Order: sequence, then C-alpha cells, then structure tokens
Amino acid sequence: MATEKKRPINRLKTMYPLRALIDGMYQRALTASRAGQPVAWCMVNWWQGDPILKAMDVATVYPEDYGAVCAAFGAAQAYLEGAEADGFPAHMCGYARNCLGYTARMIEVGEIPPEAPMGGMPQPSLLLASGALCDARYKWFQALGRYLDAPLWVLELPHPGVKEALMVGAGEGNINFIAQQLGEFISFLEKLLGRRMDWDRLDKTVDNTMEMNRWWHRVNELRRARPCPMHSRDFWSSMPASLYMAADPGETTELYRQMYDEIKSRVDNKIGALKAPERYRLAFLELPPWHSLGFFNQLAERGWNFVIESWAYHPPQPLDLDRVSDPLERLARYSYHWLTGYYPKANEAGERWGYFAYPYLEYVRDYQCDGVVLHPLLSCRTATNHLMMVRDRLMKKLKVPSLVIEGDIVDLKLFDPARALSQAEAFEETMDHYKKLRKEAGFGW
Amino acid sequence: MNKVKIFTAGIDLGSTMTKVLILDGEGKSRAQVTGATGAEHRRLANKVMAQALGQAGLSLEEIGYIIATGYGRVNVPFADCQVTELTCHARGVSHLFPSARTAIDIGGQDAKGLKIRDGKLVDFVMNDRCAAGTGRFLEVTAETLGLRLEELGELSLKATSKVEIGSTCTIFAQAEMVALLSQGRPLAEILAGLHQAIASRVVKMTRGLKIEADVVFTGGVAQNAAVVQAIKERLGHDVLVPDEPLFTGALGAALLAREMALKCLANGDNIPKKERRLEEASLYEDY
Amino acid sequence: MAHFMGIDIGSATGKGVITQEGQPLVGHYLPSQANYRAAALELRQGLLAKAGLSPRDITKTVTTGHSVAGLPFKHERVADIRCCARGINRLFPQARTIIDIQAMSSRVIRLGQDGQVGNFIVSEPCAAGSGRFLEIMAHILRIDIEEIGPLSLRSQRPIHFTTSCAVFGESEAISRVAQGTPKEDILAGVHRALADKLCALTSRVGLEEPCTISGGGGLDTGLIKSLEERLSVSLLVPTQPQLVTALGAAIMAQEKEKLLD
Amino acid sequence: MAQDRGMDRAKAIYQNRSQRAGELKAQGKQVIGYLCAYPVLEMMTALDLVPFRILGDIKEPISRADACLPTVVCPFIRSALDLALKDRYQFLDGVVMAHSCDVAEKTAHIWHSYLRPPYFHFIDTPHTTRNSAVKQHKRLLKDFQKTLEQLAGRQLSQERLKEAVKAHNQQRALVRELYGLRKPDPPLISGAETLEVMVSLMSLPVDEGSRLLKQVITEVRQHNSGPPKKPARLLIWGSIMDNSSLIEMIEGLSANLVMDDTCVGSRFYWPDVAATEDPLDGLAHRYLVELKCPRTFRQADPNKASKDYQADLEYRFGYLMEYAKEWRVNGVILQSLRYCDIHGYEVPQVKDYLNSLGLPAIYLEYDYSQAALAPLRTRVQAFLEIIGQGNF
Repeated sequence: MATEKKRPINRLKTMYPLRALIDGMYQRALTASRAGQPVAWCMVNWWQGDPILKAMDVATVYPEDYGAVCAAFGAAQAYLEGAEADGFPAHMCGYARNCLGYTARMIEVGEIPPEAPMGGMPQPSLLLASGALCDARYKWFQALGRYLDAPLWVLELPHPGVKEALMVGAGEGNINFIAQQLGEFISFLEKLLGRRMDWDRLDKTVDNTMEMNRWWHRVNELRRARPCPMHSRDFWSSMPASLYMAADPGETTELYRQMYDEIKSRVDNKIGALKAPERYRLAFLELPPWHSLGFFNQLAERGWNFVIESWAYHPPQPLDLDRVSDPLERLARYSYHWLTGYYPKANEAGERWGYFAYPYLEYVRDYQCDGVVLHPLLSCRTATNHLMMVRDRLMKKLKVPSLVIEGDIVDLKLFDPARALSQAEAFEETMDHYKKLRKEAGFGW
Repeated sequence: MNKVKIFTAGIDLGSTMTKVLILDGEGKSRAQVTGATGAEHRRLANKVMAQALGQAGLSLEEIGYIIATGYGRVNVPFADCQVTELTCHARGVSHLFPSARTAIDIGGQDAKGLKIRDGKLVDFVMNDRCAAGTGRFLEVTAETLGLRLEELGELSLKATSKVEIGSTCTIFAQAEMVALLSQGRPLAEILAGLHQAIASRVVKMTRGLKIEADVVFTGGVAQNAAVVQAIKERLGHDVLVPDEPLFTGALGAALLAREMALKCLANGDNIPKKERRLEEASLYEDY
Repeated sequence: MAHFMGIDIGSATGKGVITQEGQPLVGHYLPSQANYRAAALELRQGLLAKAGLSPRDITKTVTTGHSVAGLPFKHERVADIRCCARGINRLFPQARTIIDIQAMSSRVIRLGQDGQVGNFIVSEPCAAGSGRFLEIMAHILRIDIEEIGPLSLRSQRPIHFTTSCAVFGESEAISRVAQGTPKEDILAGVHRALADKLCALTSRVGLEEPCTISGGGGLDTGLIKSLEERLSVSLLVPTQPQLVTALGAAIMAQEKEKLLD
Repeated sequence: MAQDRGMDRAKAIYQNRSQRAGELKAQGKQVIGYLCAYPVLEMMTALDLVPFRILGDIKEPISRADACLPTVVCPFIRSALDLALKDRYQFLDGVVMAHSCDVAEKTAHIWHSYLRPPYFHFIDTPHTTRNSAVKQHKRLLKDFQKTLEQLAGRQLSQERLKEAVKAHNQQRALVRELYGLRKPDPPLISGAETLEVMVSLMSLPVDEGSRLLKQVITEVRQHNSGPPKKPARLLIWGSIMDNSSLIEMIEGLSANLVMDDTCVGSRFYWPDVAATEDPLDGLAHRYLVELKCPRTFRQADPNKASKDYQADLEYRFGYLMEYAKEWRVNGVILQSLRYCDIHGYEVPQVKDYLNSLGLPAIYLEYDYSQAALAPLRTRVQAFLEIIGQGNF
C-alpha cells in the first residue's frame, strides 16, 4: 500500500501470510461444499474439536470470525437488522445476531448471499457448539435450528472455581469428563459421516496443534521486550491461524516460526512496533472494535503501544504431555490447562477468579504495562463481566490504571473513537502518576 | 343499523398535545380540535373536549360513546372506556389506508411501530425509557434555534449534505447541535442531520416487525417533510402520510367507539356508558 | 508580577480565571450561547477588564473544555479533567476525590500527588445524570437555578422518580405539579435520582476522602445534601465551584511556563 | 409475626425476608444463601443447614455493584450483589452458587472475592444432558457434599439425604397443589399473591415452609378472596421475577395471571427428585435434566443426523402446552430481563412453538426497575386488545 510508509505502526511482514490463511479457510469450505463434502460451522473450542474435525477431513468455518469479517467489511449492519426483524433482542451477541441474520438471508435467497464477504459461509452439514466461556456459544447455534436442519453437537469445558478445582480428584475428574465427551463426539461424527476415525492421523494432528501453539506462545513471549516489537493489531491479524486452526497446523507452525525470527531480530535491534517512541505500554481487554481499528493508529501516534491483549485469544502456557499416549486425553488435558493453567498461582495470590481475571495480573506485570484499555461490550457479557473487577485488582495489586471505553464488536454505532480519544490526554497523566507510585513502591516498571 | 344515528368521540391525550375527534351518525368527522400545545395544558383535556362539543354543536350527553387513548388516557373523567394508542392508531391508519401493513407513529415523546394485517393490529414496538428521536427532539431543536417547529423541515430540505449527529439523547443532541453551529456548520446541514437521526432511530426500532409496504407515517412529526423524506430514504421506498397525521389516534378511538356502540345496539344491549364528568384529568399514577 | 489566564468553554457557560503569583485574582463567567468562539473572546475581555490588565500582562493562556477553532490570541489546550484536578488541588490540597458535575456530563476524578489525575471516570451521555436535568426542572417549575437548592432542602417527603430519562422526568414533574405535589418534593426527588447516578459513577473509581464537588452542580445545596447522604461523607465545597476548571487551566498555564525555563 | 398464619404470614415474610432467618440463627442454625435454582437444596437441608434464596430488590437503586460488575449485565444479579455489598446479606453463614448462567458464574467469583463469606462453594453445573454430563454433575455434587460436611462438622448419611429429598418433594407437591387452585375461572389466588408465597417459601426451612403452605392452601380454599373473573387468562414465561409489582400491574388490567414458567415459581418447584438407590443420582439428574431453564442445552435426539425443528420445539417446550391446556390459558407473556442472553435466544423459538399451537404471545423486555412498569402497562394492555381480551 502507498500509505504503508505513513502508517504509525510497523506491521510485521510475517503477519501477512498468517492473516491470509483465513481466506484459505473460507475458500476450502466453499470448495468442499461444492464438491458435496462435509462443512462444519464451529464455535471457537480451544483445540478440543478442531483437531478431530481436521483428522476426519471436515472443512470448517467459524461464525465468530465471520462476525468480525462482516464488521470489517461493513456488511454486518444489514445482518444485524435481519436478526432483529426475526425477534432476537438487540442486546444479544453481535456475532450471533450477524450469524442469525446471515443465515436467515441465506435461506431466503436459497444460496450464499451475493454480497457476503470472503465468498460467504456455505450451508453447514454440522454445527459444533461449545460450552466454553459463554452461554451464547451454544444458545446461538441452537437458535440456528430455526433456519438449518444441520445436526448440532455441544462440547463442554468445565469452569471450576479456583478452590473447587484444587480439591482432591477434581482436576482428573474434569479431564475425564472432557475426554469422554470427545469420545462421544467422535462416534457421533463416524455415524454422521459414515467413516471411521484414523487414530494415527488424529494423534499426529494433535501433536502438530500443540507444536503450532508452542511457537505462537514463544512469539508472544518476545513481546515483553522494550520497545515491544509486536502491536496488538498484528496479534489480532495472526491469531485466527491458531484459534480457528485456519490451515494445517504443520503449515501454520512454520509461519509462526518465521514470525518468531522476524520479531527476534526486531528485539535484538531494539526495533519497536511503533514509528513513534514507545511512551506507554498498554494491554487491551477484550475484543477490539473490528470496524474501527484505525483508532489504534491515532493512539500509536501518541506513543501508545499495545503489547498484550485478551487472555482468551492466547494459547495455553506450555504443557508437557509426551507421556500421555491417548490423543483424546491429550486434548482434554490441553484445553483444560488452557482454562485452569493459572489456577495454582491465582490460589497462592488469594485470587478467586482463576481465568479472565487473574491472568491479567500476570500479563500486566510480565509485560510491564503502564495502563489498560477496557472495552466493555454492550452485546457481550463474557468479554465484559470481569472488566470492573480486573480494573480494581490491577489498581490495588499493581498500581496500574485502566481507561474504560464502551463499545461493541460489530455494531459500529456503539463505539465513539472521538469520545475515547478525548480522554487519552488525561489518561496519560494518570499513567504517569502511577508510574511514579510504582517506582516508589519498588515495582520493576 | 345505519338507521340509528349515533355520535361517538375519540380523545387522544398525547404527551404534548390533546386531540379530540367527533364522528356523526354516518361516521363522518363532525368536529376535530387539538388542545393548546405545551405539557402544562395536557391535563386540561376537558377544555379541548368542550371546544370540540361546541364546534360540533353537541352536548356531552348526546355523544353515544367516548373512548380515551394516548399517554394520558387513564382517569379521563368523561370517557366511557380507554384503549391504548397502539390499537387506536392501527384502527385510524387502516381506515385511512386499507392497504397499510406497517405504521410508524412519532408523537411528542413516544415513537411506535405497528404491524397491521387485515386492518387489525397484530404486533408493535415502542420506545420506553428514553425520549430520543421523538417529537420532543424537534421541539428542543426549535427552542434552541429560536425557530418555529414548522420551519425546521423546510429549512433542512435546503441542505446539500448532512452532518452526523452522534448523540441519541435529546438533550445531548441539542448540545451537539450548539457545538456544530459554533464550528460554523450550516444550519440546514445540522437540521438535516437531526432529522436523519430521528428517522434512523424509528426505522431501526420498527425493523423488529419486519417492515412491509404499504408503510404509513402518522403523528405530529409526520407533519415535518424532512423526517418524511429521511424515512423514505432509510426504507428505500415511499411512505403514505395522512392529510392530518395528528388526528390518526383520535380518529381510531372514535371509530372504535362507533363500532362498540353499533355492536351493542345490534345485540340489543345498551351501551356501557360511564358516569361522565367534564373535569380535569389527572395524568400521573404512582407505582 | 506574573499573570496566567485559564479559559474553560462549557456547553452552557464559559468560565475564565486570571491568577497572580499562582493565586486566583479575578474570575468571570457568561453563557456560551451557540457561539463558543465569541464566548471565549468576551471572557478574555471581561477578565482583563476586571483585573485591569492588558493582554501583554498575561504570561500564558490555557484553554480547556470545548475546543474552539481559530482563536485570535496565543494559547495552549489542556484536557479539562486535568485542569479540574489542578484547580481543586489549589483550593483543597488535601482533597483526594472530585465529583465534577457539568451541565452536560459528570465525572469522578481521583487525585494523585500535587493535583495530578490519579484516576477518573466520565458519565455515559445521558442528561438524566447531568446538571442539565436540574435546569430543565427549574424551567418547568418556573424558579431560578439558585432557588433549587434551598427549596429542595425544605422537602419533607421527596417523590420517587420513576424515570431514567430527563425528558420523561420533565413530563413526570409536570404531571406532579398538575397533581399539586409541592415543588420542593419534586426537586428533592430529582436530587435523589441524580445522587443515585453519581453514587454509582463514584463507586466505579472508588471514593477516597476528603471528597470535594466542582462544576455548576456544586452551587446546588440540595444536590450536595443528597450526595452527602447517599455517599455518607461530607463534601468540601469551593465558594465558586463553577470556576474550578478555569482556575486549573490558569495553573496549567503557569506549569507549562515553568517547564519552558 | 409469630401470631400471623397462612397468607398474612407469607406476606409478612415477603415484606421482611431476613427476619425469620435472624430468629433461626439465634437458635443456632446456620443459614446458607444460594443464587438461582441450581444449588441442591436437599443436601443443605439434610445437614440441618437452612437454604435461603438470594434475591434482589427492585426498589433499591443499584450503586455499589457498579464497582465490580459492569452495567450491561443481568440487572437482577447486579441488584443482588448490590444488596450484599450494602451488607443486606451479612447474616448469611455461607453462600453457594452454581454455573446457572455466565453472569451467575462470574458473579460467584466476584461475590467470593469481595464479600469473602465464611463458607463458599461453586458448583460448575454442566450445560448438556447426556449421561456423561449427569455423571459429571454427580461428581461435582460429591465435592459440594465434602465442603458442606466440613461446614456442618458432620458426615451426610444417605438416609438423611433421602429424608431431605422426601421433604422437598412434599413441598413441591404442595406447590403444585397451590398452583392447581389457579385452574378455576376466576382463579382462587392471584398471581401476585402466589409469587409472594413462593418468595416466603424460599426464605424458610423446608418443613416450616410446607406447614405455611398447607395453611395458605386451606385458607385459599375456604374464603373466596381470590381475584374477580377477567377475560384474559395469561401464562408468563421467562427470566426471574422476585417482586410482585410487575404481576400486580398485569392483574390490574383485564387479565388474571393463572400460570407461570419462571424460577421463583413453577420452574423451581415442578419436577420431583426420583427416589434412587444413591440419592445423589436422583438429585444430579433432577437438577441438570429435569429443571427446565434455558441455561441448559436440551435437544430431542442429539445423535440424529439431521434436526427436525418442530420436534425439537416439542421436546423443549412441550410442557408449556400442558400448562396452557390445564390452566385454560388464552395468552402468553414472554418476559425477559434486559441483557438476559439465555432467555433472549429462546424468545423467537418459544414464539414459533406457541404460534404452532395458535397461542398468542407478546415479548416484554424490562430492566428490573420501577420505572419500567408504566410503559410495560401500555404494552400489556395493547396485547390484551390484540387478542380481543381488552376492556372494550
């Protein structure tokens, strides 16, 4: 792009091929559907179900991602109105309403709507919902039953409390439950597709998935450097490759490895993600306003670098599962670890909310953030419930302030960049103030 | 049945205007009167009623049946029965436009969308906790600019482009408007923006009913050509507006009253009149 | 002697202050009407006249509040939240929390050392939570803004407002008047409703005492009382709360000057 | 209060819920607060702990809760947390919450963090109803049992638990009997009074509650002080309603509310617990599978290769048709608190089902405040006019 030079954020070159994988994902789904092969609409399931579907050659698309896509392409508004016209309350998940509206329209025109971005999501032969993190992610697919006769399967992920998770046998019990559910899912798939699972292949896919995330994790570890070499915008562009397993995990691993190298050399040469000097390091919680990401450029010009973001978008901390032979048990342990990995430390810290809330105490400390931007979403309880508590905890425990900016992920009318930017100057003074207090209190940054 | 001559009246106690319409024995409008604008006078509905009776040359007793509707319909001491503005508007609309399937009504403080099938109300939406995008929005604008309410529409139609009005809150839109003016934005463009905001809001709300043509636009705000225009643009097709959009609710009430009365007579029952007192209405109810 | 000028252009009124040797010398305010630029110029004239100074006597000027395009005099812009914090700090160095009630928005500011903004939260854009609500009430009750407080304090049984919208609140109040509800009970009801909203806003940044009030809302003794009841604290109230942010702007001007040399 | 009996006593408790709890504490009982319908009451009762339903207060403006919970979530839960932060639940000896919905789950952690009750347990109730999930639920109940036993300082024997199951089933039967008194036209007891009785039951030990319930039932049978005959007989479905003012508003119009499907009502009490060898099996099944809150994912046949929407609706909402038949309902109010996602997603589907039965329905969203009532009144009245049950 001609404007590339003027961009206040140095985008990573290795980000572009990763971002492109998503296009590939939609393409594969379309091709599969034309060839009469199975296509699944999936909720993000944190690598519980994806490797299984990959191993059984089921093409996948993720309506959650498609919500972000439609927002970015400006196609969402019409779908949202469609969902409202069908009686779904406007306060419900923007991704969900986008998907319900899209599906209603697809049924109405009898094919993929011509205006659909990325070529659209083809008719699914299977819906894979998830009980992880949010009610909407199974209620919404259930509601799709109004339009689709595709069968629906729900994968559960236990969400114990910190104390309860650490009771004798609790962890193992939860893992068994997950593994058992994965087994049931596979036998359901075998019945649905009339094929048997190739267990060796699954075994390999599971390993590759974990290898992929291992590298993705290492990439993000490098962002602790000053100045931070990778801005959240690059994270958001590269994340779908892991979160949606947009391509074969082996291929993706290679791309993350290349990203690691590019960032490593930035770190070695003290090159930051901003053109301007890094005046402030910030974390962004949770989902970004996909329809006005330019907002971050304006903040970048002020020297605001976003160095870490939503816990839920990040891969789990590394976990050694070499001694676990059963691939389903490996998956179960892995996704359970993703959610509860921080629990033991949370417990030591006396924190009672082990995911969503506690991890940010570590993030903000390890990535030395001066401030946090909180983005409560009118239409997403899950990305919003914990924000006030996180704000309070960060202030009390780490003396790090937060700026609250109301908005939405899809409905652009709800996000007001001007109002947000008008508070930036005052917030800089706040960050300066607490930087001083942290120094006095002997914090490391 | 039409041998029996029976007069009926509908009184629509809106949040900022009171409308009375009296139908004669043939169901033709015999008198229609609006009360003095301004919230202060709303409870004085009895005065408006008296005026209408005067215009019709009738006494209160000569009116066969009276239905009260609108924001202040409760406790009208001279009405025989109260019916919601939703039902009455639907009735009025389908009388004026039998082809109507959707009606949008913007009054002083309320905005509603009506879904009509075979002349009957089947579903509806309305604003509740906030007056954004209602007639009050325009009143405040007029007050702020020292213009007459009627001038707003004409002025804004002169605009060649529109400004975006971000605020949905009536009071804040006013502040935003002031700011825009001081930035030297042309008045017409700002007004166009305001009218746009009203239209977008009411249409977005009405989408919940699956808008189908013919769409009829009623209520005081329907007298504003710029809002009518903005709604057309937003919908992408034409909307029908009655000659006197303000009276749609009162008309509906009077028509319902007439149907009621005739039905009773047909069944040989006597009309369930209440004991009427031409006194002030109390509008407020404590919860 | 060094003089600094602070000009604060609000939605309803413009306010200005000149400081001399860091202490407020003169203050001035006027309705900003529909024209912020004119208001700013008039304020400056008014201030200079009151102080008997000429533009040359002003070392530096800081403007805050609404940004005004093309002002013909040299000035720097500073965010009003920062100015408000500086202003209160000058008046009450011990203050730790500010509840700032403007015509169009309210905010709660936590103070750090020497008047730095510790933390803050700005109300969502709804008139029911701002001073404008009170102006509307004064208008329909046909009383002057100044009477609101004293009247409300007389109330024996404040009404319970059943609405969250200023415009609905207006008609509700009108109906109440029609019903013969005493004005003071209506006003006290409005004050409670406002105090509830402000209390909720305060809880989002936390309240550290001593707590003070600024902005036009600080002129309203009725509002102050209900706030003190709701928050169970006693508020430090400046003599001219509406000028606090302008004062802070003048102090900012001095700070910036110091930075230069 | 002691001299009050039946309805008077129920109303007195509804007005002042914590008073009786205070008396019980004075007698050395431990009172355990629970949120929503998923914590298993029988297990508390069996250990002689008094379960006390945590509710909100529609009349108390929410102020403190905004410090730790955003404003765009369930206003009922915000209100409940707000009351707790204002020490209105200080008398509780412990709190148990479940993963009934997201906000309830998140609020459990927040409650635990900010209020640090002497005893706290969180039950991560599964979302699906397959056997594996029921097994998982039973396992979680065993963990719950462990912490309860620590609190009570004694073991929970299967016998005691079976007795508790009996006691609660008996109360459920009595509730169904009371609801039966709403079948005649006019109903013998109003919807508002019924709700007040339900709230009082949730504030008392099970046996005491059942005694009160018997008094109320006899009383209602004897004096015919029920509501007048009205053209409309309504069923109300949806989010929690813990305050009778909304119902009073509806019954102030030309309608009687004759049946409900909400969780301070039939939804909470309807299904019994099956007597099983190990009582935990019956409990795990009842609270996960039988309790019909949209928070649980329920479908006709999960293993079917293609879904039949109508069959799915039958399976999920069939019981509403039974209610409609037996209570001769001619209109349904679908009611949801603003920001209640689990009910929001359900609305168009419930509507589809009711349409297939030819039952008219209206959807009302409200924000758990007095302010919401006036505008709702117009909506309900218009609905009654639409279904030809208006007052003209």
